[in-house]
Amino acid sequence: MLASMNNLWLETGLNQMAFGQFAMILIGLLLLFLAVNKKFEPLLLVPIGFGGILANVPGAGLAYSAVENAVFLGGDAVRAQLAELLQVTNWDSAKALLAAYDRAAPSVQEVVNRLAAQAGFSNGILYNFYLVAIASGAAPLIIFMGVGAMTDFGPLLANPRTLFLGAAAQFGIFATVLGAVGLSAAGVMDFSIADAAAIGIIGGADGPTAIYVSSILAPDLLGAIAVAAYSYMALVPLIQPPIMRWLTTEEERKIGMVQLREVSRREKIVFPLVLLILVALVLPDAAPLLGMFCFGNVMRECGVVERLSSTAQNALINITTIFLGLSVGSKLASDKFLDPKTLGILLLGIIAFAIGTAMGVLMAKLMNLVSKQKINPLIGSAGVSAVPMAARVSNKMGLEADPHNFLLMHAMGPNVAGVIGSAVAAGVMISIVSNLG
Amino acid sequence: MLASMNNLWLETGLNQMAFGQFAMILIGLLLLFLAVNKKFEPLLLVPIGFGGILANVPGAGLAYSAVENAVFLGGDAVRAQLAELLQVTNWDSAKALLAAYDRAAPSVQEVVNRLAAQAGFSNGILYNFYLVAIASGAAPLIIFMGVGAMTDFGPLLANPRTLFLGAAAQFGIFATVLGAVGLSAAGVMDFSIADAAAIGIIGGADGPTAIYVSSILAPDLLGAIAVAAYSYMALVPLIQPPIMRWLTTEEERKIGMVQLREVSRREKIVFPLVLLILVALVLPDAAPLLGMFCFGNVMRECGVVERLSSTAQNALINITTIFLGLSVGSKLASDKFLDPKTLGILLLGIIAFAIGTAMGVLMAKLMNLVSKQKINPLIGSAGVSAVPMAARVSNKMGLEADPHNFLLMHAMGPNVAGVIGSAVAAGVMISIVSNLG
Amino acid sequence: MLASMNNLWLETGLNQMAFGQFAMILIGLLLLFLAVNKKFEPLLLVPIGFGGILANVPGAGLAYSAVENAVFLGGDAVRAQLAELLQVTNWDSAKALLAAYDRAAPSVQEVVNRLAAQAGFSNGILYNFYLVAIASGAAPLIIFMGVGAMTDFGPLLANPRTLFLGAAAQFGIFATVLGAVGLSAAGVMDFSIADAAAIGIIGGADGPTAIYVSSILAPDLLGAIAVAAYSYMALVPLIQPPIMRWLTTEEERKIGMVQLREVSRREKIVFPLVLLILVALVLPDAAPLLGMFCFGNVMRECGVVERLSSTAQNALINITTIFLGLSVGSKLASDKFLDPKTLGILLLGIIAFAIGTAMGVLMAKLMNLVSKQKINPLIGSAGVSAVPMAARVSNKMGLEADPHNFLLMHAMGPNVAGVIGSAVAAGVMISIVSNLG
Amino acid sequence: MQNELISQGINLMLLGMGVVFVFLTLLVFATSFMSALVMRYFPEPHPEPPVKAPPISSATTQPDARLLNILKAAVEEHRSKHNQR
Amino acid sequence: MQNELISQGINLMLLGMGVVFVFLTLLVFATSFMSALVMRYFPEPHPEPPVKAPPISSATTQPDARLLNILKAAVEEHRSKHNQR
Amino acid sequence: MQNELISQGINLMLLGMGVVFVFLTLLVFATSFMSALVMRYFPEPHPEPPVKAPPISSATTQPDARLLNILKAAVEEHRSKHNQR
Ligand code: NA
Ligand code: NA
Ligand code: NA
Repeated sequence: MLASMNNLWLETGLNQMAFGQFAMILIGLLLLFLAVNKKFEPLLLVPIGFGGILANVPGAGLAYSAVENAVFLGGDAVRAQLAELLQVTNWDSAKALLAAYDRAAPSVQEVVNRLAAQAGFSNGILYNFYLVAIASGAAPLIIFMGVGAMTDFGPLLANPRTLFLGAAAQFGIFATVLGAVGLSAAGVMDFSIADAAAIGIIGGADGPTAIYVSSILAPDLLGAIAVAAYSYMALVPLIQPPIMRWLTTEEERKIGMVQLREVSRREKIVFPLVLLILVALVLPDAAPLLGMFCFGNVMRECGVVERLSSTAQNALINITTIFLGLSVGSKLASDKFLDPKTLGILLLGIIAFAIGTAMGVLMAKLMNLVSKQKINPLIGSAGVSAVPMAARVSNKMGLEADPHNFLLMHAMGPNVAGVIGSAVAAGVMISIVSNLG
Repeated sequence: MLASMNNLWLETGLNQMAFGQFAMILIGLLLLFLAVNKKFEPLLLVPIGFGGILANVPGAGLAYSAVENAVFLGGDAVRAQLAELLQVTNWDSAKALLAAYDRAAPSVQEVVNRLAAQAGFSNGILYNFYLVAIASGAAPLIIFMGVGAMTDFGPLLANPRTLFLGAAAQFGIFATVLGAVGLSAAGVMDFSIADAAAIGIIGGADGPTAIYVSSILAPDLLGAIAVAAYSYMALVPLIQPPIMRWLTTEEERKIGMVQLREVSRREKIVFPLVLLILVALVLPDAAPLLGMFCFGNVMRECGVVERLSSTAQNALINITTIFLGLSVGSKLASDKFLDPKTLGILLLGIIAFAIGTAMGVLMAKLMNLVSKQKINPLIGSAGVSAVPMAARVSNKMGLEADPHNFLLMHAMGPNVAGVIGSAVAAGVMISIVSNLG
Repeated sequence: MLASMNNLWLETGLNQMAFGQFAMILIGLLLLFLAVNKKFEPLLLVPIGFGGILANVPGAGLAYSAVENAVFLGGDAVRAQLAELLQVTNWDSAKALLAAYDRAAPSVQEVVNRLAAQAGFSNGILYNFYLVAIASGAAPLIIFMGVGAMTDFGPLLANPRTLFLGAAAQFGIFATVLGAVGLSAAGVMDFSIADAAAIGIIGGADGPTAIYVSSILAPDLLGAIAVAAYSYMALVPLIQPPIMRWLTTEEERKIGMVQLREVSRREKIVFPLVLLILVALVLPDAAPLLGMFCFGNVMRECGVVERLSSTAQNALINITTIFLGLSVGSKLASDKFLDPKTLGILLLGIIAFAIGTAMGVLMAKLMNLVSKQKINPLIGSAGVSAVPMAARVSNKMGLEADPHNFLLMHAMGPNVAGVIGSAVAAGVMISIVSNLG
Repeated sequence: MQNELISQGINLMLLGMGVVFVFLTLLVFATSFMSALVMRYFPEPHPEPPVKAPPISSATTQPDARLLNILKAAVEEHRSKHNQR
Repeated sequence: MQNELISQGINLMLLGMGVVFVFLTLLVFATSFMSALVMRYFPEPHPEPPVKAPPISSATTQPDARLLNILKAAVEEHRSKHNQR
Repeated sequence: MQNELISQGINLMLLGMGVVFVFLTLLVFATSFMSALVMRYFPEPHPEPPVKAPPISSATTQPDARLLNILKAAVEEHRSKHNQR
């Protein structure tokens, strides 16, 4: 009885709570506060924040695999057995044991797994969610399909030139990659080229793309990258306006744009197929993201699978969002997140947004130099994606300059172009980095 | 041709149907009858009953793994090969073969699996559903999340003292544990301490909690435990009133309760977070259940993720319920269910309900002794959970005693407190038993 | 930099696109065109067509496993390592490597998998979808459950004799099996008996049944079989009328049928249970398909699980359809589909439909010879299933013969009988063929 | 080999059609028997109307009354969907 | 062995009920403290009505006005569900 | 090592931006070409109205007519969702 009580006490969170886990729970609460009170992308940040708290419940091991749980929570006997199997001498160090496990041959790993199961340890539920939702690649792609089913390419088709704005805004991604490797070269941080690429994608201002890329290139940084991406997307109305004001004159902001032509349903059906075929011909590494995106859009526009399109936009995307958010939260473990790298990621992320915004605006001004059909440069900033927030910012600033200057539909063109642009950038980076590795 | 006909005849159910499977099909039909005609928790008992019938279709092997199917349905050649691999001499005995498989080394198990696959055997579909829905722990937790999204903690927050009623009613759980070990010690049954704990949880009157606990502590008893839990929850209007009448006086039943104060939305948002943090500090083993429950409740109350909350309460919980029910039904195999243990479980289960009900009522009377703000003891019985049935029983009996005595909202406090209480009890039991094992 | 550019060029689809993949993309576009413009079963053919395009994006490997991707896309170093592990000398040949992998011992396979993962290759997303949705057997069964929840057995119960029409129409299945083995025996094609059985099931005119059977008996032919089944189901209004006209006289087509009696709710609840028990007694191999079908129908009719029935008919079946379609599309790889076998499948499939239609009509005429209650032979053709298209065809032709002759409800009887009939036929074939193999 | 394949095919056809017919014949009898049993011993107390028809009392004077009834039902269903546990 | 089982059972009961009571007691205090804190320092600006009650201004003259308000809300919710991103 | 990292970064940037621009430029041309093709050779028979506007015939006399049209559409959609196969 006393032994049992003692065991129970040893198991309470109070006894086990390391400072890091306590801090991470506070960070999870902060994310919930931002999501609920400040409306920071709540659909994602509520599950992510909550998942982050759950992942840091001390002694619960919800975010760990069975083997990790055996190493962290197992008694001396279990750890000694694990150490023997893994031929590790200092079995006090959880880190050493896990590193040895990662290096071990498949047959040894299987025996270790079996031992963990026999000792009563199993995968935490968040770990299982992560395996199914993110490690398989499924959840970001399913969400991208749903986003495709929600996207109207009409404004883009009415004015295809706005694709250039979506292209220019992706410079934020690549400049940030350079910034990250620069920090590494300067010895401030320790980012690999794959880390740098994953961090850069924050500048794509597109959540599923960022999660997809970092799950492939830098799974350890996934939590910080996703949090940065969604937070800055929520902060777009604060980040973008000063940059837009600084780079444009009052006259430019007043430029009126001609009414968009009406786009036929046939064009809307054919466009995602054209995009898909171009991807197939030119950039197969972007095929998962853009393929699912186009699939969703075809379901939306073709008019004969209303049932499927509606489910993709509602039940399916909602279910996937819940598990994606919890899974991202499972990566907010203290030893991963409470790292100087996270500060670097947050810093680089906001730079990426700023550069992307600026390049979008500057590209619009450049296009005005060479073309006689003028573009209001305020819609350039919408090229970072952050749909539909960035387009609304463009519209609001247009109305500030001239109360009759409605830019919303014009800004939707570069806005969805930015989604395509960052998916293309994601494909390029995955392709290049995996060839380097 | 004749050989084929003979094979086909050997495969027909009539030839293969053992008495046990026939009996289990009748039990499955009985469950369907109770669900459809008597409205016994139909959302669960229809899938469970149907799954039970499917699991007992002779020769179909829907509830068995590929290896079990090879052992049960394989010809002599297959069984001889299996016996050789597993070094079993009497390969006539399916039991001996499966026991040897369980003991075998992982590498041998893998070869056996491969052999079963080559011989054309695969996992039955119900077995696959069980693996994904229950063995992973996912389905009960997802349902608990949905229940959280459906739960209004308002009445509890307006009168937090009702949490004591929810605590007292959990005594049914632990008294039943003692009963089960008593039966074992007396030699009547053969329950381990883990079995006893899993049986006790029936007294929690909460389906997902019972399934979650028994899937961890006593998977073999899961079918009987789930059937008992849901059946007795449906029988609450029959089980509780006599006990409530017996333990209360007419005057006590007439006690009027003051109107509940209005609870602000902010309190409702913060409460699940307070609960979660308390779990994190004190009882990490309850974190999966209460964590998902609180997550659902936060989604409900925070007001910014209406889409996710609505999906958690509808499409997601419905889909999960279908597969959870079929998976539970897959555990109604005749060799597991047609066992004296099942009788013991049914007997102990109803005792658990009765004791929980009594303790809830008695706790209310005890609180009336020490506090001047009187509580109608009829709401104590709602502490067993069985939401919202038990609260309705309290209300009905209150109205019988005094036609103006509406207790429904007052009884909702202990009702949801009972859900928390049994999740806490589940955490304690999992923690203690896994340390004993 | 130049090396990177060169790598990127080597990776572009243009460089890698084989003729076969190009042709398959065109076929995918054709399927989309038929689905969208000609309304060919769009709910399935849109996802199948799109999946087929995605599966053939050159260099993306979306439909391949990690090992296949390593073999197809890996550099010389990776392939040399794989060849060494698999003890293959000519490692230029992807086919030889994959064949060696299939033959290898489990332990070797695991090392190969690990090597592929270390070299950065992972399962394509469509491959993962296929594993979860089809290889597990889950998706066709879940869809069948949903179809059960959408099926009204009223017309069948009002006139059970129409089950004979559903039986007769299954002759198309078995005649086609004979045709397939005939082609093989004649040396024109090379179909095994399992292939022949899977091809025959096209004549069942039931998508999920065809996919379920071919995933078990002939996974390589699944793509072609599913495409043929859904295409011909869409073509029912073209295929059936000439046959029906040819086999009936004007007088027969004018036969009026007596109003169907009203069927009570109780009969509708009990019928799926009767069907299930008959399956359990007589044909366990049909238990997965008919079990899930009956489960869906019980949920529909029992009236106490409206939530579950509605979800099974909407969110769940829609979600499953999306992934089933993409997964079927993943089997439209050029090396599998661009094969003379596909032509054989398409040819045999249409013969199966024609024979099934004819036999249904002839059976109705036979029944008129022996019974005094006349049946309009036009409803016999509905016995092929293809719900509800075939019943509508019967109705339309009835109205052509006599503008007051409404056959729709009468044709719904054989129509749903055809679903049962082809599920029974599927069970028989799986049972017989797996005993032969 | 080829002869074996053909004989397998013929086997499959005969056996398959046989089982399909036997099974569906059994089902005809079982269904008829079940229907007879239900109609004789368990008749439904009050056969429910095919669709919940709204009361069409003053339908002529207020042309929108029926529509409103339908709408009311729709709204109630909508609400119940959001309240149900 | 059997005595050990019983003592384990008693252990489990005492410890279990103990933890349940301690936990829920802590929760009572934490909840009361939280409610007090919220009510004192973070009162809600305008306590929202329990249900979105439609304005019942001219309800007597136009008996359908309330219903239409409800319907309007239902339709708007329906639309917003289909438009939201 | 660090120089290599930087050169990899520069590589990635140049190549990445290059591909993004080339790809989107190709897409601009492909899209424009596609639109021209569709508009010239496959014009839509009757360009569908942007939103299903209800007939606003007697809108002034009966102020609820439009609303009822919308509601009718909502109810019909609601039903069709429940009936579709
Ligand atoms: Na972007
Ligand atoms: Na409880
Ligand atoms: Na059929």
